Amino acid sequence: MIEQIREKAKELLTSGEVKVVIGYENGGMPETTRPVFITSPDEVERLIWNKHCYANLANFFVRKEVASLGKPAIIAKGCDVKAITVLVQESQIKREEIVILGVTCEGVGEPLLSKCPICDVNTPRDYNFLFGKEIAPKNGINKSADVEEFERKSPEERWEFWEEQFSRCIKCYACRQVCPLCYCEVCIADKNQPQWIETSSHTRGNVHWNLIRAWHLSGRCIDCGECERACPVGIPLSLLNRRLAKSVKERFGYEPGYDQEKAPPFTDFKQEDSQEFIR
Amino acid sequence: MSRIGVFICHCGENIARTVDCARLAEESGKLPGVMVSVDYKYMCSDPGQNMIKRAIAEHKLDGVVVAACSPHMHEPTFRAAVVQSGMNPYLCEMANIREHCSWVHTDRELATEKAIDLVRVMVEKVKRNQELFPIRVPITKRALVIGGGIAGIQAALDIAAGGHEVILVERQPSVGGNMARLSETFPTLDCSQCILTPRMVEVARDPRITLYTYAEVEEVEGFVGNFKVKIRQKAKSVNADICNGCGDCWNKCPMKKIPSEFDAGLGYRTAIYVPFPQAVPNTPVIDREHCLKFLKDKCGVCAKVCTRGAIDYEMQDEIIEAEVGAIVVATGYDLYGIGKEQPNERWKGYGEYNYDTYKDVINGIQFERLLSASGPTQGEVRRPSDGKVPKSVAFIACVGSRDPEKGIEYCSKICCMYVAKHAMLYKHKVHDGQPYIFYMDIRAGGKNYEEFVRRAVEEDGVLYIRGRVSKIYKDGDQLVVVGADTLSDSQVQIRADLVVLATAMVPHKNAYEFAQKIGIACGSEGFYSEAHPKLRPVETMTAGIYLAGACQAPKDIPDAVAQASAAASKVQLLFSSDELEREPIVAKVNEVTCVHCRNCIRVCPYSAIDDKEIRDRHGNLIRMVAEVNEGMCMGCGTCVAACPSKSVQLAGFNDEQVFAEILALGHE
Amino acid sequence: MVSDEMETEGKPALSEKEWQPKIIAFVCNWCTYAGADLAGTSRIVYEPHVRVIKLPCTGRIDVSFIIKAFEQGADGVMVSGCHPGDCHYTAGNYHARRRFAGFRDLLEFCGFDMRRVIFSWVSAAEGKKWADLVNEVVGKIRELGPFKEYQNLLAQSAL
Amino acid sequence: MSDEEAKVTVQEAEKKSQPVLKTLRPENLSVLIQKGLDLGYKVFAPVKDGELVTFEQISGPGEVFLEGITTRMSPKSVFFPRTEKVFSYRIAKEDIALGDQKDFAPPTIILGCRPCDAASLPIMDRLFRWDYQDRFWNERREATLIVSISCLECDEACFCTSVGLAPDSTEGSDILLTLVSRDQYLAEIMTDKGADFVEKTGLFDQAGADLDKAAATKAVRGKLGQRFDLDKIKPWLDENYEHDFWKEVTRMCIGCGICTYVCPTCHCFDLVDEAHYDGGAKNKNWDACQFAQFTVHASGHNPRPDQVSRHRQRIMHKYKYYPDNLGATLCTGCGRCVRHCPMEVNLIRILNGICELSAGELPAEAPESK
Repeated sequence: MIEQIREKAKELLTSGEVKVVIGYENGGMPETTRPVFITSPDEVERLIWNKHCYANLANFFVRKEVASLGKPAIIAKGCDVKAITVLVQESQIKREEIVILGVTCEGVGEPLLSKCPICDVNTPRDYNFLFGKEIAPKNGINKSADVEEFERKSPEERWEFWEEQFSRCIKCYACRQVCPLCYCEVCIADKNQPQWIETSSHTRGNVHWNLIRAWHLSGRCIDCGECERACPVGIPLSLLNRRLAKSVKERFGYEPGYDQEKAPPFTDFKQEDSQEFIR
Repeated sequence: MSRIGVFICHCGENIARTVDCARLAEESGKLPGVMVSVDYKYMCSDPGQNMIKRAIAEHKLDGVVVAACSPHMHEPTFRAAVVQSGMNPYLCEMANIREHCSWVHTDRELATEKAIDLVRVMVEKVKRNQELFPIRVPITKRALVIGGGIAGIQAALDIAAGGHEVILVERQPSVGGNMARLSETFPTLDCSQCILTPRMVEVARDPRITLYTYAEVEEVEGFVGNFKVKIRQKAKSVNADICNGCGDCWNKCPMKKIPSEFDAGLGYRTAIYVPFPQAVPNTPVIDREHCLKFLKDKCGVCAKVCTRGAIDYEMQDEIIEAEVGAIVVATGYDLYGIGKEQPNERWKGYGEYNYDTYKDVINGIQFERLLSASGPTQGEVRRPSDGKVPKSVAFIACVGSRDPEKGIEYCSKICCMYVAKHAMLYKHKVHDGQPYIFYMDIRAGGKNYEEFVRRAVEEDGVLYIRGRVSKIYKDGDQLVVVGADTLSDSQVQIRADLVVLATAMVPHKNAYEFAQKIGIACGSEGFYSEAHPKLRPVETMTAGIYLAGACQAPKDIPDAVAQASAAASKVQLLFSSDELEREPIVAKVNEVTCVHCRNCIRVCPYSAIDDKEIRDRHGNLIRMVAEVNEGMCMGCGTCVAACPSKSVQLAGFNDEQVFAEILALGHE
Repeated sequence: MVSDEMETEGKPALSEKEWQPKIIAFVCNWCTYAGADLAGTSRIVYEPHVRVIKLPCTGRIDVSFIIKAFEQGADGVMVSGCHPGDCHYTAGNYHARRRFAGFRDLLEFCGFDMRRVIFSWVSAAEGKKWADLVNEVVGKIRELGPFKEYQNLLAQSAL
Repeated sequence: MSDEEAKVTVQEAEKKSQPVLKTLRPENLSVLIQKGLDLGYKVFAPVKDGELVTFEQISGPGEVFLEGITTRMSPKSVFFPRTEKVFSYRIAKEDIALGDQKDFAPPTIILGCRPCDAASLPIMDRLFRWDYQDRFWNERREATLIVSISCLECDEACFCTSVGLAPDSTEGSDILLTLVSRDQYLAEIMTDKGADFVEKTGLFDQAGADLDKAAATKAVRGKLGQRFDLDKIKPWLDENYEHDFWKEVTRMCIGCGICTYVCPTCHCFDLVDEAHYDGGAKNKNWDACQFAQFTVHASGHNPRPDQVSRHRQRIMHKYKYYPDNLGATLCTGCGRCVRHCPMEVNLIRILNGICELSAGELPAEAPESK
């Protein structure tokens, strides 16, 4: 499969159709890969594809260091493609201005990352070229099993759990930086007139940040799990993301990353939207 | 450092009774940034206002907080007062210590504590207020009138008479509305069509009025003075410019058994038709749902017989775009359906009256058609089932109206009068007939109305029975009406040849959807809401949109006409200036931090936000951002909350102000 | 690890006075604010613990306002606006409703005491509803007591 | 004596001229911890929570977890918390009252520190005791005893040996323990503070002359080798502020700043006002050169407008500016930045790249920098 990808990358670079191929190369540490930006057809041999291609490379579209290279082709797993779909939907990129080299994926990580068993986009839903054998989407997967299990805890237990988790947050904002959908140039966390989120990393400020981070991704998060992978203090951020995904799906019948034509749920409404919580 | 003045009103005893105003003034004086804090018996009085004006000059104030009644009452007063001292009006805020405090609390200490908090909140807000200046927008001096019934016609004629262009849109092939279907009108018994048709003709003739019949308003965007509307002109399949209304086509049309909407199902029309002989315009339309040409691609007779070649089967719906400065909504009413089929869950219908089953149970508008010379019986009262002249007719008032169990609480207002009229007209046509009227109360408030009802009873022998009808059943070829006579406290049974139900007036069946479409509010019943029930009865809460006729509430003809004229005069008032001053409470985008996610553009209820290209001086596109059209922004702030990077701010309610208010409550 | 000096010191003890619930209400100008005005003109007496912050529309309310209010020591937060279909701006409350629904789910998931966040529709005609609601909310918050879990977050950061 | 040497001497004034050698039985380590607690010290040690090993204040020896290479976060936060109140203030009308911080430096022990982490402390002393005396750092440093344990293992990210340190370096430790045999730690008591504590506990034995620390750490030293040649780095950096190399090696950096937050020697902070209505606090919070907002001027201008310049800054600061200004490399080779980077930017790779460039670019006849 990697041979075909390299061949296609070479072809695209040689013809000048794209100026850069965003992919993965071997990392210096065991079981790691590193994002790589191939600009010359001679370098395509650096491209690899394996179980450790974790990074969601869609992150790089909006970065000027990469954007300045010219039209990109990107190697993307199904989940990464969902991020691209949201970026298109939110007018951050134009679909016709990128080339997606979709790869079918049986999951990354050993053991698999938590997003992989509940993935229904093993074959990307959008691509210009597909590599690897198509994998039929799994049916009847419960994407929020972990959420439901957590919800069985009492409110007090839940509060205690998250308070402890958030107390560890060091406000490094890696969760934000690594997120392909956190593309604001000035994040709400950086706004200090007024001070939206207390920058101090005491638990109160941490709670606010973590709630708002999750909230700003509600209806947008495509569960690539990069935030959780990056978090240096191990906060289970995907659990929060999945709770909001469940909420959006149940309340508004919406799943992000599947249809770039649909209006994002928090910019849309229906008169009959649920309001059981309103007096 | 801010220099704020706090002015505390006793409102006579209204505030001072519960709030310790002296203490409030003392505590307010201790707040950082407050230069002066005083209390006074009536701050809104001239001496009170003068006190504020003097203090502004004396203490060089840059902000004023008046702690008094609701800003909905006196904000304009105090803002005007500070302007006289050279202060921008938006640097004056009110703390509501009357409606929200003194009038609703009894514990003096806690109420005073609350008042101190409310003042502190407003002091913190006003410190962050900025000078704002009214936004001026031009006014398009052209009006749109929606609905071509008597209200719409009247409004259109009045506005046109004032010298302004009017676009009149009517859904049906002809203007005239429900009034055109009536036989005679109460309390004068003059012929409805005779008084209406001259106005219909005038509407068509007036060069300032552009009439679109068989058309619907599809979309309304924009704001007062600057609406953009889209009108769907449904395909008439007849070229109105060529057609001379000779009638050959409808006379030759083979589809002759289509129930006529105009005759409320009692008569028939053809597939190519004008709804009634005096229709304006007198151009027929083809009802494509019933036309053989469209159903089976057969026939084509009308095209063959039309000597002028006016028939155009290829005609398509057309979208007409227009810019208007004001809109009069005159979409009229429907009648409560009394059968089993109901448009909503609340309305239960009157299965017990067998309207669906018995042909001789009809509603008021059907009876109007039976009385009308242009109706299916040429004005002879003949019952639908067998064409016999009914010798006894039972009229039942309040069918639907004033009956919460059937889903409607309100009184339809006109029924008392028209059942009296019906009974009277019946008696005039069938001299040996006996009219009965079942009623709850007789509401005949109106000029010459009571006299009219009295005439029905005294001169025309109409028998009034006070009570409700519980059921109607068939016995032979007669109908037995079973009801209570609450005056004699007995059960009554009337044998009638015909039963006429005075059904409730209800909002037009798509009233709610239409209100949403054009951006006005509906009450719970679906009638359109006026801005104030007493003081602003013809305006809606949406500036530039006015109401006329029964779309607002049940009305008779004179009321509808009066409201239409009132709406027209409001439109002319608006059109009397070239520019409109709008409140500067509008949103603004920070183009430096905007990342063009388009959330604001998507959520804006007024489509007031648009994409903007930022280009370098060579014309190369650098980036895209959002931009607010401040002429269209109404200041709701939905975009502000939707912006993830907080790059949209609403003047007067920006995040810094709101946060300062919250923080002001964080003190202990 | 954070500094061990984060405890909130130096504030005057509230304990001398009896604890009173602190409730912050974010309301829209056209419906609930006017509804509260109507409660006033109708002289319907209710509990004095709610502090209203007026905004043009519920659509203007950012979920962070709710968090800020709790950070500032609120024991309860009310959010109230126009009934669906009644929005002065036609759709602000529909957008607000979606946001509140989603954010509420998030708070609930985090074990937040949801009895302390009250969403309502109160129209300009529902002065009585406003008064009743305030009484009910104040009663509930009195029962629950101060929102210690949240107010202690800062102090708990001490090592 | 040059200024630089003078600074170093100040830092190391309390250091013993010759370490005192003693031994500690491994099973007595727990007793030692308990003694520390009993003596009223706050004790910080590695604690395992799920996958995560971090320094936490402990209340008993049972909580301590001494396996693994390094903790996720370094112990720098004991001296330099991620958030610290510098002072509080209260506002009344036309009056502001300041509240000073007190009792922020209680007697403390950091136990189970790795030599790379211990070595970071004297390096940072140079900064916090430079022109401005940071009392929070300095007083805590004085009140804190560092008990480190030599590494017998390493991973691919470790590179202490490449920055002049070793798995058994004593820099920064008051006491360094090296497991020289199954039942014996060699304790090198480096300072009077360390000696006092050793005496108070009474758990240490006299060391025999046969104890060979070098033998114990030989294997791991071998494994570590030399990952790059430190001597080549600074000369290249001196000359190559502008170089395409920077773009090539940092393009995958997303500016998350994890490298700085896990780093034992990164010490940038931001002073913020955390205000409420009638008062607030001035807080000192960790900040990072990798953040886009870090260098934004009030005007909106950002002198480090892209991630390339930010990443270059990090390397320049550690391997050029800090050595220029304070006479030490601001890196101890702990490898955390390499280990935890979500994009595998890999500092070792970059430094290796510099060495390669340096070999290729320097004229052959250039004098050796040594």
